Amino acid sequence: MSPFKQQIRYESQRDLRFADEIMATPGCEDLGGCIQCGTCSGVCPLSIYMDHTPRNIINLARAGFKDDVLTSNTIWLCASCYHCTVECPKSIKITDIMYALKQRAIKDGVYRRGIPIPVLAREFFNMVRRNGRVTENWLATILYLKTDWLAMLKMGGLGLKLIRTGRFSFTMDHIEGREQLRKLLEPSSNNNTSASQGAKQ
Amino acid sequence: MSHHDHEQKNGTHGAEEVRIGVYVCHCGSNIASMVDVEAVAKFAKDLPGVVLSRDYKYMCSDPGQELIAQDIKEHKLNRIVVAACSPLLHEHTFRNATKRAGLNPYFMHMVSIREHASWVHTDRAACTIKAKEILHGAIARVALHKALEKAKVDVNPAVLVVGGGIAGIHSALTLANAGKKVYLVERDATIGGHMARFDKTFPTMDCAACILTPKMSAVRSHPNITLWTWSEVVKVDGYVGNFKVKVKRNPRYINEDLCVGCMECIKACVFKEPKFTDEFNQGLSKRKPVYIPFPQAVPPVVVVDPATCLKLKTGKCKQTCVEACGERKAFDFEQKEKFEEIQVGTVIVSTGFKTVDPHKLPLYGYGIHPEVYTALEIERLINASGPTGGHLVTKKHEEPKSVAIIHCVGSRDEHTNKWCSRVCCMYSLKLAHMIKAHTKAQVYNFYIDMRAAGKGYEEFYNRVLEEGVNFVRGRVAEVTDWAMTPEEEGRLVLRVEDTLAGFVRRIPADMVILATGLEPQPDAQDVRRMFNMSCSTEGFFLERHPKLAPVNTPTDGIFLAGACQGPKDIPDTVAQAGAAAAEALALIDKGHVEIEPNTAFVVEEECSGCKTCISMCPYTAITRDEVKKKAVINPAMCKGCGTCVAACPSGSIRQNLFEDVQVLTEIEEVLVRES
Amino acid sequence: MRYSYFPGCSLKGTGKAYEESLLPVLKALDIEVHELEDWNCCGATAYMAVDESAALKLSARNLAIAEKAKDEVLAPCSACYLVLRKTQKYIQEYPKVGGEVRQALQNAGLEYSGNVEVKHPLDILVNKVGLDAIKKRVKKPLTGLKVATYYGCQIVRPYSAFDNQARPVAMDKLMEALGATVVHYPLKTRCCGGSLTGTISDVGLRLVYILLKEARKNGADIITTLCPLCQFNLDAFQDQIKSRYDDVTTPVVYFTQLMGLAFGIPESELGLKRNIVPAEPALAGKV
Amino acid sequence: MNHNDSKPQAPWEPRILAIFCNWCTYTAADLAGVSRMQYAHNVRIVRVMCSGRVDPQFVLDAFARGADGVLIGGCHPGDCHYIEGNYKALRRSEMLKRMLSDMGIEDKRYRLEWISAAEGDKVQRVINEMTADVKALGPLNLPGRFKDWDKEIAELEHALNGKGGECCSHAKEVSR
Repeated sequence: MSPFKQQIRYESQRDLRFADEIMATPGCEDLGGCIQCGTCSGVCPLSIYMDHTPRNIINLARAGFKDDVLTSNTIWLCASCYHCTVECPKSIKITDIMYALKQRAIKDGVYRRGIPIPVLAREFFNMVRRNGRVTENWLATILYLKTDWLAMLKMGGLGLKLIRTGRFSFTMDHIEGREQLRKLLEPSSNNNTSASQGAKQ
Repeated sequence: MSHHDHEQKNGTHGAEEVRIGVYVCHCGSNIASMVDVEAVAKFAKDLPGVVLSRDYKYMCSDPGQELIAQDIKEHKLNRIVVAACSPLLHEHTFRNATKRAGLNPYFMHMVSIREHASWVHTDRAACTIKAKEILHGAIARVALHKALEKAKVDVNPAVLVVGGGIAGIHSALTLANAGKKVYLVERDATIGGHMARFDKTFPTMDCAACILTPKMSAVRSHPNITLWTWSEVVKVDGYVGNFKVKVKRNPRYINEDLCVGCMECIKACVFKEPKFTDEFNQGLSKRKPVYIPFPQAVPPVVVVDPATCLKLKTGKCKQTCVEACGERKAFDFEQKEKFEEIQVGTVIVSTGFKTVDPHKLPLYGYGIHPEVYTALEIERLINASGPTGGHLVTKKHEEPKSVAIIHCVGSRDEHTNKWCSRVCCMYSLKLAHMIKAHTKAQVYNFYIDMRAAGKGYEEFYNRVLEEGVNFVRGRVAEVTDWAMTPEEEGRLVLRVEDTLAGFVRRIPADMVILATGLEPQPDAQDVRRMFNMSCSTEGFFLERHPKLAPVNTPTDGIFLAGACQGPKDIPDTVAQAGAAAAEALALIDKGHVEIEPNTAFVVEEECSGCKTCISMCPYTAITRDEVKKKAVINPAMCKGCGTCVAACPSGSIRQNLFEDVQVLTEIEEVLVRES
Repeated sequence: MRYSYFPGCSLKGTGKAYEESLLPVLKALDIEVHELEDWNCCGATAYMAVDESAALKLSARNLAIAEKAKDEVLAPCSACYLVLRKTQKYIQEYPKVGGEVRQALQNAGLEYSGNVEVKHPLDILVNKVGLDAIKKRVKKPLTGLKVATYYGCQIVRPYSAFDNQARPVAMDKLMEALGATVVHYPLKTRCCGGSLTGTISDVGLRLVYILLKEARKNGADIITTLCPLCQFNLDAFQDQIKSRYDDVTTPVVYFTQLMGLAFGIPESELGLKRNIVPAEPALAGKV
Repeated sequence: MNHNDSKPQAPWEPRILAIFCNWCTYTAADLAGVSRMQYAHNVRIVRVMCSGRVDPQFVLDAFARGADGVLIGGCHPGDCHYIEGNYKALRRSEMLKRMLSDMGIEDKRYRLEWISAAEGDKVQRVINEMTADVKALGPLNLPGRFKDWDKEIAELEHALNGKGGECCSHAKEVSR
């Protein structure tokens, strides 16, 4: 592959509805007011690993460069520590915007391959939807089975330690009101299904 | 005009036939689009007293006004009703038109069918009905109007200037040079304000003291200026042209006329070493209980701080200061606060600003990390007459290798102040330039947007760029003492996104300077009330109109100058101070102002002398004639609020233009439902 | 004082020790707790990432149950604490969200009218019980124990109101009340990376390494925390960190475990054995 | 007396009288206009210089003349252009409220609001709220029962600053 990657963007690459769609999510309404000061990136402990800094993600999302945003690793590296949200001088809830972008990436099934986090999120989601609770080590196991066998082995030692210290649960925990939970989550299930669509890809 | 006199005599519209002319304005399509103006005009025709009723495209235009004048002459109209925009906008226009046609202007009544109807409704039918009803009220009301004359009051040529910063100093000198008497009142012990603390001024870099101190001493020596420092305005009564002002003069325990500013007393003070916080130097140095804010202070008179002076605190002190003063006998420990009552015709408010308290931004660590400073502190540190004699050194007395200047501290930030403080970019550039000149340090400017809008400002920015100052476009996220690399050890570390590069940087610094923004004085609200002004949402004093009346306030005769109206640099402040002085001069040289005649008056025969009204009046305009046992209202003092009218049990107090009968008639007629 | 106790999944799994130490400490201070009946997972961060409205409904179920119980909710896990409070805020501030959630609850035969207080134990202990009452209860002061107080992110931001967001002090004051010495620790509220240790370990472990290193550099014998995920991340990967970077071995315990020790509750009853990096050496002699 | 039993047929629109002070609320109403803030067309605004000028007689007369609601607008406490006129208005208003409820006029029909010159949006909000409230209450229709009222008003007038006789005669005078 050529070492020279074209960096230009054409207007045709913009999705002019994208910003509005994101801003329709509760918590994301202020996306448009960003003054690009970079405080979010500055406080973020993970920005140094991101291909686009949080500030730039806001900038790209606002401009409608959907593909750049949804395929970035930024949204998946966000660990929801809310530091950007509390420090933003325009009170933009950046963490919520990151959530909205994650949801969208899963919905459209366009997230980066090789990043297990979307898979984790989905498995977590499904486990809780079924059982009402998560059992961490089971979740981890499932995750590794679905993503990275090697990691599984690397973490093997840890598993044993957890067993030794009694922090490993052999049974999967669940709530009594599972039926109630189903009813609770049923009605607006369109997004849920979209999640599993994401899974199919 | 004979019928006017006749009218005035028998009070209401009694004798002569009422002949009303009605004018409904289209205001282009502003009104016509939502109100069927023809229908409204037609409806008015049939109302009692209406002789003619017209609709017209633009009533406020010359032909529109001419139309009224013509009709008054041709149709012998003696009442005019205009239904158009808000009376607050064009009432005077149509009163003048009426007057020009020889009819008393107060026979014109105006109602708004634009702001209060066409602009706020979408149902044309309902809006048209509303317009008719509003008009109906006006027509019924105008029939009861009387001829009134504006009272003329002389304007006292003396001017009060509140606040002795560069704005107050400049207005005071401008007025005094025009031969007007000026009272300049300053809360601090010296005039000069913030500017006196600066070392240099951007973009020309001429020294602040060199520009300011000559003006300060000019104030001191000017025969037309009475300077009261260490004093505050505490009460303002009266109205444009005739304000009565009460000034509180705090005791400085020194007789100003006897002190020559030799400062012997300071040397002689029983405190051998200065040990109290020096406010002028932002607490970076110490002073004694008897002190002078800075060497060129005006007046050059010491002041004694009662909180720290042994004599004043304990009564027990050798009073070596008094000995040192000797024959001059300037000390007076018995001094009490005293009050001065002055009469002025106009007031210029130039009370200035305060800088944001950086404690409000914890991530910058002000007050936690000793090497974090405010820009004002640096102004003192870098000033030859400052605590370090102009040497920029850390608290450990070392020259910094790296200095970081953070812009927008407490500006453009919803957690503190939303607005841009306008001066920070430029003074940060100034400081960067000076630090370059004073030290070998690497200097960084961290900015969100560089705002160098002003004559010679962009050029100055370029100059500083070329001097090799580092510019990083990004708002610093945190200032910590958390070192990750050897070079960071023992220093402050700034974490910031270089937004132009698109990555995060860690930058070690030995000194961090916070370019704190400008905000209203903490007591701005009290001052606002005292002078009957308004504030804009952020708390700065509100000008009457940003473009048409930028230095006026809603209260006639009170003007604004400087940063109390909004963040401003020195050139803009001085320009505005000149404008405020000019506005005051315009009033003074005209010599008089006209007072709206909507004042209250007593109908003697009906007054029972019960005194209810006297306590009602906020302006003490009402007294009781003890001989006649009746209330008497001084029309010059009455501002026409009508509170006494509403309170009078016998209904014997009336308010011109707002008599009960007029208001009640309007109320009843607007309530009559039209179809 | 009486509270509905919302353990959350972690305190029943990898964070058992938190529960094991929290309950006796509360008991010692006469604080009565009842585990919330059939509580469900709060949804944590992962749920939000998939479906916001589902996430809010999920955690609203807990609020509805709590409202029936009529007690304030005690949520020791930072994630639970944040999510529950966030849910309350959004139900209240966004009519549309509120409507959807209430509808969903109705379908499930539940209702929530917004009368629930969600509190963190640290808040209760420092601001309600008070440091003096705690001091009185101390039998074995932790004299000489150098502690780095690590708050993590979600307990101070953004919906918590009981401490300074930029520089929290509640746990510092508490530790001093127990007789311990709090070391300077500028990374108090820096995120530990959450699930990244498991998903993108290059990044996750680096974050944890930085936190441990700084604590050690400032002379901490031990790190105390109040979040099960923080504890897990800082405790469980130290050997991997050792092999990747360098040896920054430092035991990490829950603040409730140190309280228990100071209160004279036997070590065995405070879940200290569950530490992967044993705390005993650091505590030896001091307790 | 319950007016709601005589619920009006379809297009009844309440009629609300507003008396606004010149400096704050009237200016705010202008601002609402300039900002094109749409609100219910049921209000008729009468201008006075200060809310302190509002004589309770104005309010009573408005109701007597067919107003279904009366709204008074003045500057915020402390901001009165005439220093304290709005406090006077507030005092009278409290007394007036008691009187109105004695007359069986629901308290939602009378409202005193502080609206500063900058609060155009508040003018819009208050007028819309009040219109909705009064709509819900139905017509007051005092003129219809004016005769029964005349007596009562006279009595109430009396209670009011002992104004008594003059006011009634005066009320007649203006209702020529």
